[in-house]
Amino acid sequence: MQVNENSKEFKPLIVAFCCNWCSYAGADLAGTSRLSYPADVKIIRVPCSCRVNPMFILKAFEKGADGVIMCGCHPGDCHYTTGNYYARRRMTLLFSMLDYLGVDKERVRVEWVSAAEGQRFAMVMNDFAKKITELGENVKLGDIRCKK
Amino acid sequence: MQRIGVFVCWCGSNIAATVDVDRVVEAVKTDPNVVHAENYQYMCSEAGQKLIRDAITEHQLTGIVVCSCSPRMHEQTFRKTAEAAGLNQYMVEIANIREQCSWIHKDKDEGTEKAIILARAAIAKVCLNAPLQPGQSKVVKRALIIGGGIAGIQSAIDIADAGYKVDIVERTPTIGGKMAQLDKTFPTLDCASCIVTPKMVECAQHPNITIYAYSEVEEVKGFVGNFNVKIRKKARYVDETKCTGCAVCTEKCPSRKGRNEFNCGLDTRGAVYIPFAQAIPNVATIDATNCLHFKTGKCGICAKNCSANAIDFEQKDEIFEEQYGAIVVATGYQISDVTKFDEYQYTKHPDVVTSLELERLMNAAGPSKGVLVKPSDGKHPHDIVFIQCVGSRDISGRGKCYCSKICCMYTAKHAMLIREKYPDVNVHVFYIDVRTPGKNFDEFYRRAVEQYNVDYIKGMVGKVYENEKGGLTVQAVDLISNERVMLDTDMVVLAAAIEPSDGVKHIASMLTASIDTNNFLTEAHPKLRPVESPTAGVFLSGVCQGPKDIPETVSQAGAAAVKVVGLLAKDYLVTNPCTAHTDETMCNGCSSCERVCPYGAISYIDKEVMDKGVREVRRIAQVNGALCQGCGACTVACPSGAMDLKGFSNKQIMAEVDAICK
Amino acid sequence: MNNEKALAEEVVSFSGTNPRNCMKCGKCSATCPTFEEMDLHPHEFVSYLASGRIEKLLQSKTIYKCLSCFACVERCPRGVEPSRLIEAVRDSVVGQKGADYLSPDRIPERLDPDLPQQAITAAFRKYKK
Amino acid sequence: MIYSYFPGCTLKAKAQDLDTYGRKAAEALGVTLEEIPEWQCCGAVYQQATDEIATKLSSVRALNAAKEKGQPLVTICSACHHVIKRVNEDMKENEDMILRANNYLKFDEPYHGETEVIHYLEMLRDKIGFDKIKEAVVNPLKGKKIAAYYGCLLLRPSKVMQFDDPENPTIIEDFIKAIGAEPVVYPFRNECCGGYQTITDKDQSDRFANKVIDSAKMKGAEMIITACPLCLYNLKQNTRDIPVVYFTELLAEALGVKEQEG
Repeated sequence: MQVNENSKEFKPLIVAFCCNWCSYAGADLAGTSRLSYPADVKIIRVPCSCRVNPMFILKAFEKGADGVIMCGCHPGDCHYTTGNYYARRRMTLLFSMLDYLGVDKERVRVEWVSAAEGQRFAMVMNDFAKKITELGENVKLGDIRCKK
Repeated sequence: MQRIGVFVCWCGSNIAATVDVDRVVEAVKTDPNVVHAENYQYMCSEAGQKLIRDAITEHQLTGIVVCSCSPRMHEQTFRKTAEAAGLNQYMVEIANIREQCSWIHKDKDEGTEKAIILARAAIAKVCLNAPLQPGQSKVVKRALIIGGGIAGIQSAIDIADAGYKVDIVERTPTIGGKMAQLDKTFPTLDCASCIVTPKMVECAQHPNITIYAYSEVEEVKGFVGNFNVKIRKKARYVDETKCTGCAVCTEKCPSRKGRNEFNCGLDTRGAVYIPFAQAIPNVATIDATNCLHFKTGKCGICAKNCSANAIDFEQKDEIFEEQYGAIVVATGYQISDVTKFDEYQYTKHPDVVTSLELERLMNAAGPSKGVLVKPSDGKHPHDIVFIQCVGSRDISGRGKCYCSKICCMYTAKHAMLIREKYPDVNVHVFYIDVRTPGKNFDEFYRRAVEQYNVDYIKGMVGKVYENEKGGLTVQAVDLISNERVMLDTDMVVLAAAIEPSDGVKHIASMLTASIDTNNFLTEAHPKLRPVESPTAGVFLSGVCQGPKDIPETVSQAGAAAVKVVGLLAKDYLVTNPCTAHTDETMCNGCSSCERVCPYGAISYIDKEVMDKGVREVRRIAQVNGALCQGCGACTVACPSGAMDLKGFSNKQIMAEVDAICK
Repeated sequence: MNNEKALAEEVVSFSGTNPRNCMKCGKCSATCPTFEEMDLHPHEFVSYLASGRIEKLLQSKTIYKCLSCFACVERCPRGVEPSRLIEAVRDSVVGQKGADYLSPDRIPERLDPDLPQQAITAAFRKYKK
Repeated sequence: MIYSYFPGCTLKAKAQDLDTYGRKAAEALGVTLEEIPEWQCCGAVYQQATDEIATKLSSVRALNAAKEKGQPLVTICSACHHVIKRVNEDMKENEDMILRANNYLKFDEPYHGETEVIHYLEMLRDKIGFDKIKEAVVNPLKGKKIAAYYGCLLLRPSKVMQFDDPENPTIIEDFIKAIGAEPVVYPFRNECCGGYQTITDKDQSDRFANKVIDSAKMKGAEMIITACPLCLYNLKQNTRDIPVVYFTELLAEALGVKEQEG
């Protein structure tokens, strides 16, 4: 892992996938409650955490993201009943492959945030952004096909 | 090349104070797809919307991005705006620069930069949007009710009164359910039969209601508005159209060993029987396991005595199909297994009974003709102990983790009725907590204590055992005085936990309706959609959804009926176009998608496809747009990448990722 | 006071059970065959420990009256297993130096020629450090 | 059939009847019980505390010895059975215990609860079958009304012991039927006899024993049988008019091997 010399000024790039029904609404509530978290976090809305293909996460790393977080409804509360369980299993598989891909496991996180947990959303994002800032800039995942 | 318009909202100072809206406009203009960009104070106002409409026409926009508040707030508004200007409403994307930007950041530079990135992501996405048309599906104007207890009866009557056809499928020979077995109802103490049997008759006579008793749902296919249901009408060996319910056969039947289910097995019945005098339909049923004709080939006394010639030993189960627009689950409950709690000697001593058995013992139509007697010797009891929470609130694995809700009240009712009718009988109630929320409920319970001198003792009973006198001894502790209680008594009544009927799991899986760990059906939303299942077109009525008493059941049954009527009143249903779809050339028919779909929306067909000049028949996944709710589970499960989700396609999300990571 | 709480927590922790699962139904005491012999009863043990109190339990003679018959364990609707708590308190008492409830020199006077070995072994296991 | 056998200290001393009749009957039924070499006392009490380990090691040794022979481990004394069965459960589930016990004992191969622990009665029911026993009976104890006394250790906690329904057991009643006698079911058959208090509070254990005896007598029992030496002692101390014997003695009698030279 590269240690960034200017880690004080290092601004990580963080992609957050949020499910439409719980976490995205939780992010909205954090906004309505004016609970701040770093602007480094950019949210992509998906219908359900089970829509997040692990490929999306790898794509983000390939394009230069320093951290990716996926948020869904709490287990048992999925709008689509079982979506977050699928997501959880898929992410477990992804985690088992990250070492192999050369991505620090701590750069990927899965969190459950409900629509009522604005405070939790902000807390989770602050914590994750802090962690990623500590870890510094990520090694860009190269697309092997582009290399000569 | 798309022609995109970007509209940046100030939201007064809500956005404009932290985000430099002019800079955002300038920045997005550099995107080659963007042909127009502007900002305005309030985009959602009529003036703002007019701005958008005019720009769509003027610049022939093919898609728009509104940078404003959360899409949860105004996405619908701007979709309608686009539609009004002739642009497909799904060509609209929202960049959330208020809740997720201006409101949480203080630094204006930082806010502006983030807003630009969010806008770019939305532009990247909208460029890949495709016009979508909400679909339509036809609604069959007929409802199915599964279960003919008070919940099913009430839902049926309410739907039928609104003018729609209703079928009730009931697995036992008669409708009426548990309520028909009860003696009196709390807190008014009116006779259960007197209020439920007229409702049963109303069902039977209603021109819009058809009752299929002694029948079971065999298979459910289809979806909201158009369910296709197979129903098995079990052989009664009695021709329903001929039987007059005269009951002569039931009296003449020489086999008397059948367990009388209606009396909870406290007595026996003939092999041909009518469960009770007011049964609907009032026809006899032959139970083949006890019938001598079926066992030995001889007998046939019932047939000889039937003047209507209704006995038909050759009758077979009959399966038929019917279409329904909506299905109401009203499968009710059963008493949970108390044999697991044999420290109370239920399996060992006949004078230890459940509350439902006591109900039959006190009912005028019951095995003892309404005279309260001990089942062991038919003698009058002088002392009765009630034990509450048997199997409820139990996380040890033996019982149910939940509170069964109705036991506190019916126990108070039993105690009071006994004290009223037999003042010489001492009544003790062992309780953990007395839970009586409800109109006139606590007053009712207090009346049992204050007026009827029912002895309430706080503490669960530890053991019940037979004493030298042949009676029962109850070993407990009075937790208030912290003293041992050893009570000699004549009868022990267990307020056993209630649980969903045992067939409900099967029914839920046929309907793809979800159930919780206790087998109660799950509601679509615990507060706001309490009578709907998450599966569209399936509604919940009564205890199948959670423990409840009769008034609550009836209100919920009515609520479910209203939801059904609301659905059946529509000729067509509008379907969400953001659904999954298959790329036929890539699908290999592996069934991975079908397995993860919670709605049963995916099926397979053999279809001829043209792939790279080769024409061949393949097994291909097909998504039913009316059933698909657009969660996207299948898109990730698909190993070949054939499955995608409209409105949130792989390409769209990847484009967003690209735009953010640029 | 704080010491008491800390000790209570420690005892609960090595008892391997959680008194906070208790819903105060009293079935442990109701089912306990030794209820009348005890000064503090099984449900009180659960209640005391759940609220971080242990002083009185350490003085209680209940810890020597419990038969370890597991009736309370079997019948508790909440899986609290009160006998574990009573045993944990007893362990913490007899674990102290000089706190043995039973000493070897008191045995011979009680010895009956037919008494099975297991009774003696068990008594030492339970009541001696 | 060959099984490993853990007799325990009491069966070697004060409860020799339980042991000898058990072995004789087993032989008659075609079962060989191989005593585990150099077994040590199980400790008589299962210590429930989570940090307790020393008192459980002797059981682990016995369990491992059976594992090495690839045989199920049979017990007769209900205290031994209780302790060994529960320790075995710990050795399956409790990671900490597995680690510490194995570190200490240093077997060739770590022990992970592989051995099947069965009580002699379970062996009769599940391995031999009560039907087979019925066929092997030569002196059926016809008409004898016998009350089974289970006590606590065999049944509870049922989640671990898995012996029978803890509130409504039938195994000894089925055994009584198999040897041709008539079982008497009475309410106190699964309540504690207070045996453990016999050293520290004899009054109390006497009172409890009398409850059990009275309850059995009330239901017409002519004899009480048990699998526990301590229960037997305690019940015997408190009655003159009703015999209390080990179940193995009746089994040996029914099979006609009671008087045989061991």
